[in-house]
Amino acid sequence: MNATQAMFLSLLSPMVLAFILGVIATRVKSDLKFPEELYTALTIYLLVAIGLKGGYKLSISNLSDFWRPGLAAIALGIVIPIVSYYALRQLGKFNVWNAAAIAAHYGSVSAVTFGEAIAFHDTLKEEALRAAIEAGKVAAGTAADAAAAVALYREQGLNYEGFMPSLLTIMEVPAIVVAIIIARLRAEEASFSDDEGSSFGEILRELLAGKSTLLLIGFLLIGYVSGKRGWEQVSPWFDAPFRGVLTLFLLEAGLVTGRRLEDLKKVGPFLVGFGILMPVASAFLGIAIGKAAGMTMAGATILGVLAASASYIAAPAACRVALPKASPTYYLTASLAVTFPFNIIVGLPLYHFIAVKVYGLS
Amino acid sequence: MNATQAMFLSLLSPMVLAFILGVIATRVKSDLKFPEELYTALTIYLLVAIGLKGGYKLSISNLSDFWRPGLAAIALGIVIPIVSYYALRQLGKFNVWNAAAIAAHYGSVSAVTFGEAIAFHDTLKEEALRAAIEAGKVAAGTAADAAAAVALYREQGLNYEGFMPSLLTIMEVPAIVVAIIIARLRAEEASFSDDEGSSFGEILRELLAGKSTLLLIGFLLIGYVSGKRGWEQVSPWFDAPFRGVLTLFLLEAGLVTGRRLEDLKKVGPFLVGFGILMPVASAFLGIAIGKAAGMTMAGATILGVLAASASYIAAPAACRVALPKASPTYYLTASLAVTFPFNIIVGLPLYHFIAVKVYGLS
Amino acid sequence: MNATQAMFLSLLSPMVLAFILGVIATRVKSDLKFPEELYTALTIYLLVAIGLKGGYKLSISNLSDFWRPGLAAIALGIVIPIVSYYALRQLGKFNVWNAAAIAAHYGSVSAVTFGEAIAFHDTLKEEALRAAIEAGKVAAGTAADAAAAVALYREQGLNYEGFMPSLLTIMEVPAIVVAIIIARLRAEEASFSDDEGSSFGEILRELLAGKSTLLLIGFLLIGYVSGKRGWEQVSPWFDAPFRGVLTLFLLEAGLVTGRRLEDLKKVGPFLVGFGILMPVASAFLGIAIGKAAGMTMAGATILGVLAASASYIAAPAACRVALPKASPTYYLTASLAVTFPFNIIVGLPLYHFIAVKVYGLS
Amino acid sequence: MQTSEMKLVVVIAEDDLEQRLTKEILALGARGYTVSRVRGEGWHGARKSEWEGENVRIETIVPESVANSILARVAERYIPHFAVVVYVQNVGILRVEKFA
Amino acid sequence: MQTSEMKLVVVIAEDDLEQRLTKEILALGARGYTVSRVRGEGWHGARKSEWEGENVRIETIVPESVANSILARVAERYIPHFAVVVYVQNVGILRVEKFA
Amino acid sequence: MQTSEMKLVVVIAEDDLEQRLTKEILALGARGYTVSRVRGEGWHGARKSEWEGENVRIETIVPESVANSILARVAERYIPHFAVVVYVQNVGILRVEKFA
Ligand SMILES: Nc1ncnc2c1ncn2[C@@H]1O[C@H](COP(=O)(O)O)[C@@H](O)[C@H]1O
Ligand SMILES: Nc1ncnc2c1ncn2[C@@H]1O[C@H](COP(=O)(O)O)[C@@H](O)[C@H]1O
Ligand SMILES: Nc1ncnc2c1ncn2[C@@H]1O[C@H](COP(=O)(O)O)[C@@H](O)[C@H]1O
Ligand code: NA
Ligand code: NA
Ligand code: NA
Repeated sequence: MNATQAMFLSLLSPMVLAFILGVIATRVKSDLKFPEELYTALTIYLLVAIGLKGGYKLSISNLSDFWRPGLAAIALGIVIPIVSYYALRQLGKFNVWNAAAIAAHYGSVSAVTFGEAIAFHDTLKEEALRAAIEAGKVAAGTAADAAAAVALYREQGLNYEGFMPSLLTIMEVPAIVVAIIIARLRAEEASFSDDEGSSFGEILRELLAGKSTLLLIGFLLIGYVSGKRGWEQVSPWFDAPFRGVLTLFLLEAGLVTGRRLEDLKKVGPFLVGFGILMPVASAFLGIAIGKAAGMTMAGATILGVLAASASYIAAPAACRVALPKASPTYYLTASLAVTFPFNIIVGLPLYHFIAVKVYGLS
Repeated sequence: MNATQAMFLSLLSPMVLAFILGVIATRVKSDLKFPEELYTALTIYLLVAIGLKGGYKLSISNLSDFWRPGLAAIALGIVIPIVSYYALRQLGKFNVWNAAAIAAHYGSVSAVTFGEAIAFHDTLKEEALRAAIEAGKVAAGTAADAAAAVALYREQGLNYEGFMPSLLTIMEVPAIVVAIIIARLRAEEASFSDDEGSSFGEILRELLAGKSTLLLIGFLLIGYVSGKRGWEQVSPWFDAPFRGVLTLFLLEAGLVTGRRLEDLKKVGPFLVGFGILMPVASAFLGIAIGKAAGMTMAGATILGVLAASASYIAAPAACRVALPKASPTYYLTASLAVTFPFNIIVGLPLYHFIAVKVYGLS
Repeated sequence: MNATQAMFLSLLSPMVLAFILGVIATRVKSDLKFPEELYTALTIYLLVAIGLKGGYKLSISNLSDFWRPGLAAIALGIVIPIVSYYALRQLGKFNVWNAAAIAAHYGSVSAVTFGEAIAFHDTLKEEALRAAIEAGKVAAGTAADAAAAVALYREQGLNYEGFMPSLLTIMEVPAIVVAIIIARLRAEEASFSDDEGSSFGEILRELLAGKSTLLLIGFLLIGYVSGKRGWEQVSPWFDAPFRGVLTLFLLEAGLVTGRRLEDLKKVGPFLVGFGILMPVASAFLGIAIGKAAGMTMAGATILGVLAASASYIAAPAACRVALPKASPTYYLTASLAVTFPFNIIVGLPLYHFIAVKVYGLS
Repeated sequence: MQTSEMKLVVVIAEDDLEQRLTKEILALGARGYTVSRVRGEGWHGARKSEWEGENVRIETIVPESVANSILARVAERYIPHFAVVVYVQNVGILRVEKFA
Repeated sequence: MQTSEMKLVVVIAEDDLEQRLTKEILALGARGYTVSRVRGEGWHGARKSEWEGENVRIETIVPESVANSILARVAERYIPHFAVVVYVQNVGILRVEKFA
Repeated sequence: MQTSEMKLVVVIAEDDLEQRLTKEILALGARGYTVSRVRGEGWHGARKSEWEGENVRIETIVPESVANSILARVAERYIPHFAVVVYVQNVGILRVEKFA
């Protein structure tokens, strides 16, 4: 599959189109809005589903393959916020607080972008299988064919490691901690509302107990210990409907993004450029480091997507508490109105394309 | 299948029974209530599901068959509000505002009644197949049998056109526009809060950007362009669970209807009669015009249901803005407490029966 | 399967683990919370799903087997609140109001505990089948094997009666009525806000119209009259996803329980002991009386679970109105922070174990 | 802008009472009311979740005489039995005829 | 604690008007506002569910002059056409400069 | 009906602060409080969706002395670091002993 085809495959998915429809809806001033509670419910569903499936997959994976990609993920979570911080501070002339807060967002990860990357790869697999069936290389429906399909995915580098959601979980927190440390070191006059107990330990606790981290870690463990038997009990609710629910969530994400578009002027061209170039650079770094860590092509691509994605659940919550002097307009607009749509629409097929080149596959 | 059987089939569906339970719950003063947010969430789900499936079906339909039914739908959307307006004004003695607002509701359509009509026809098909299998005419489970089943449906006129949801979408707006134009023409002293920019263009924009229209049109397009591949990704969430979710929605609709029943006295016997006779007349018109446009029997029946159904999402929202002097008590009570239950409980099997007669099928 | 295995099977289910995660989340002061509306939506889903499936199962059951278990259920609903009341009054030194309110809760039943008992038995069946397949006793996939599986379940006592949800429904109200009568008889000075019409008839009406009773009775009937045809229309939404939705609900239940844990000190050691010992005694009674009524082992176990479970939807609502002088801290903490987790985590496998002994099965 | 004086009565009570209270308020002469869903804590403990029940906050703008009737009714029929708080304030409004 | 006097203006209106009203309020000089979702009943009937529409309750703390402009604007543009209630009260606040 | 004067203190703040603020309010002597979920806009920008965070509106009826302590505490610990608005009003209540 070439780059254009992958691009179309991604663009024509109901998820991406729903996102675009959401943006359009705000542009034409539609009265469509999602109640907050629905947004929260969808978020909980997606995090639980990603965690549970990841845990189950982990329980049937070979863990000895895990430590190198795990280290790679942590390295990305340290390098990206540092690079981001200096880029924003030196080139973008942001103050310490805003630079650190934006860096925290770009170092951390977005579970929904991850979910979309998984959906994208599942669609790639389905396409490859369809093409092979049409070409008469694989027949459909028997056990032997299932094995042939797996071989096919492997050959085309479309099988990703079962522990990918664990990497998502690993990458959520470190970058935020790094960014807060940078801000503390850089600002003598820092007043981290210290009289109120927002000490460093306190912030770390809040991060680990933050809802996205807690749900991801918690359900990874639950999926892991309850294994195949547990997964079969809940998969009709958490597996098959996943892409459908994601479609609704992306519709809502589009509505929020659309409302944010007006803030693009406020944040200025530098941040818009940053919100596009930084993810591409991070994705490239992620794919390269993933290959070095011996990952499959699909695994490295998804690691690249994680690197490229910007947090919008864990990081904003942490920054509100730990960096209250940073302005939400900057970090939310950049992460939500620039990087999120870029990754979803252009990024996924682009990173897939980069990975194909890096792995020299076609 | 004769009329009594169809009647029972409809009455004994969980959807209709859930609606009746909802009405009973308010009569016995139950503390059961649905949170607003759940209602909104269910509405969004149903509109997206109807739109997506319709778009997918459209993508595999023969579009050259579409223009005549499309024109038929528009004609209904123009004729019904005009007839309704004069009936309400001359016979019912309603003032200009109320007559126009009620006419807008009866000319426009109800997506949930449409959904229930689809569910009803799917059940009819299942019944026909069951009967054929029991009679030994069709065997179950092989590919040849699937073809036999399709032939069976066709023979009994139970297959409807894939573009039916497009007709739903087409019929949502025109009647509302027609009714507003009538009100403007009829009332010199009309003060459409014109100082506030509720100009005609503005109202049209609000109608097209209204949430039900936007979701239906948007997801029709999304379903169309993402095609079979897209539909397979999301159908486990939007297709199989549809009738179950509809059951919950109709429970809530029953609760709202039950609360409205007390207003029946306020609106008077004329409007109650109108709310029953007008739909029957419209359904007959819809079926006849559908037949003239060359539609299948099931398609014409569903067109009749659309004609008979009264809007309760798009029209109330539009009337609040464009006809603020009309009283919601009239239009909501008629559409929700009279026509909606009548269509769901008595109308569906009745219109099916009318269609069978019109098509001279059994 | 021995007791330890059953214990593990229960403990390692995603449902129970989600509950534990919820408790932990409050302990680490996570910001995870469920919107009220989501809680209400999940409750409605579970009640409707239990009712519908129960009604369908009833429609294919042999009703002549029903009257003895039905009487057994009513007997339990009368005996348990009386015993509880005297235990709380004499041994626990609670005042009339609190003793009666707590007794009402323990005599009535918890639909979620019931749902978890059903899920537990479904898992037991799956395990038994898996073991038999591995042992080569049953092959997988053909119709003959399906019959073999049913025989296997019957042999191991894992098949429960189709009318179990009817017993759940039957047991919801009587105990609450009994407890209120006791309180009225015991307290001359009772002032049941009688000037406000909370007369006995009024309270009974409110109980029967209470949302959990209304949904359970209503959808039992709906499931019954719409039968197999109706069930097939809605089961993709109400059957397959049940355990997944239950997982989310138990996560929320864990959050609420966790917040209640602090109240354990307030209610004192007696009530904590009562909240553990009373359920075990009730379960034993339920299993014994179920056996006497000729039920299957699985059926008697679930009747025991019903006896052991404490209400937290119907009873609190009724007590707020009928026994306003009772303190919610006592009845909610006991039922939610003690008995609910005990039943879910330890109780289910324990009662299964008791039943195996009582039925002398292994 | 010229405003007239009226009373604003606010009743905070368990949500089960919403219908009864709003009916009484209208029956006692109020021309309208506004309700919001709230949580709270007080003498009767916390009412912060569906399990414990939640509260509603009913506000109504009324002439002083109606305000007095509402206060008296709440004091007599509700306060002894239920978790209820009531308070009254002065407000300036436009169009007296809408409220009296 | 030393507080300064300001005006609290509360507007209750159909939820469709939320955006228009909050824009106007800011344009007339308010530095902020707070919105809650409410239900209600009044001259225009019940507004208690999604089917009928619901209301919003917008409160804003402003200097007296701004309060007057808001009242005047609501009286002129909204009251004739829509279901709207508006009232004004005195409040004591900290930090005058935040609101003026 | 005879009412007594008390103070009504209203605090509008980001929802993350709900637990901290309600604990403080009770610790400073209030006998209860009522919380509603609100959205808003102010100096710190819009807080109108889950993405940006939302606000809570906490109201508590207290004697004047407690009102002063609450104002002082909010001024000292919250206003410098967080998006918070606080105001105080007079209210007439029944049963002084419930609030003091
Ligand atoms: N001092 C107070 N200030 C504001 N609201 C209160 C106060 N006391 C009680 N409430 C509210 O009134 C409800 C019932 O109060 P209570 O009867 O004291 O439990 C509580 O759940 C709170 O929502
Ligand atoms: N007297 C009143 N007190 C408090 N709120 C009111 C009053 N009258 C009307 N409202 C609110 O204002 C909305 C519109 O009022 P109306 O225009 O009278 O229908 C109603 O839905 C209520 O929420
Ligand atoms: N003038 C005002 N009137 C009413 N509410 C306000 C006002 N200013 C701010 N708020 C509320 O207080 C929150 C925090 O305000 P701020 O710190 O100014 O951003 C806002 O999100 C609003 O909900
Ligand atoms: Na990243
Ligand atoms: Na129509
Ligand atoms: Na029980």
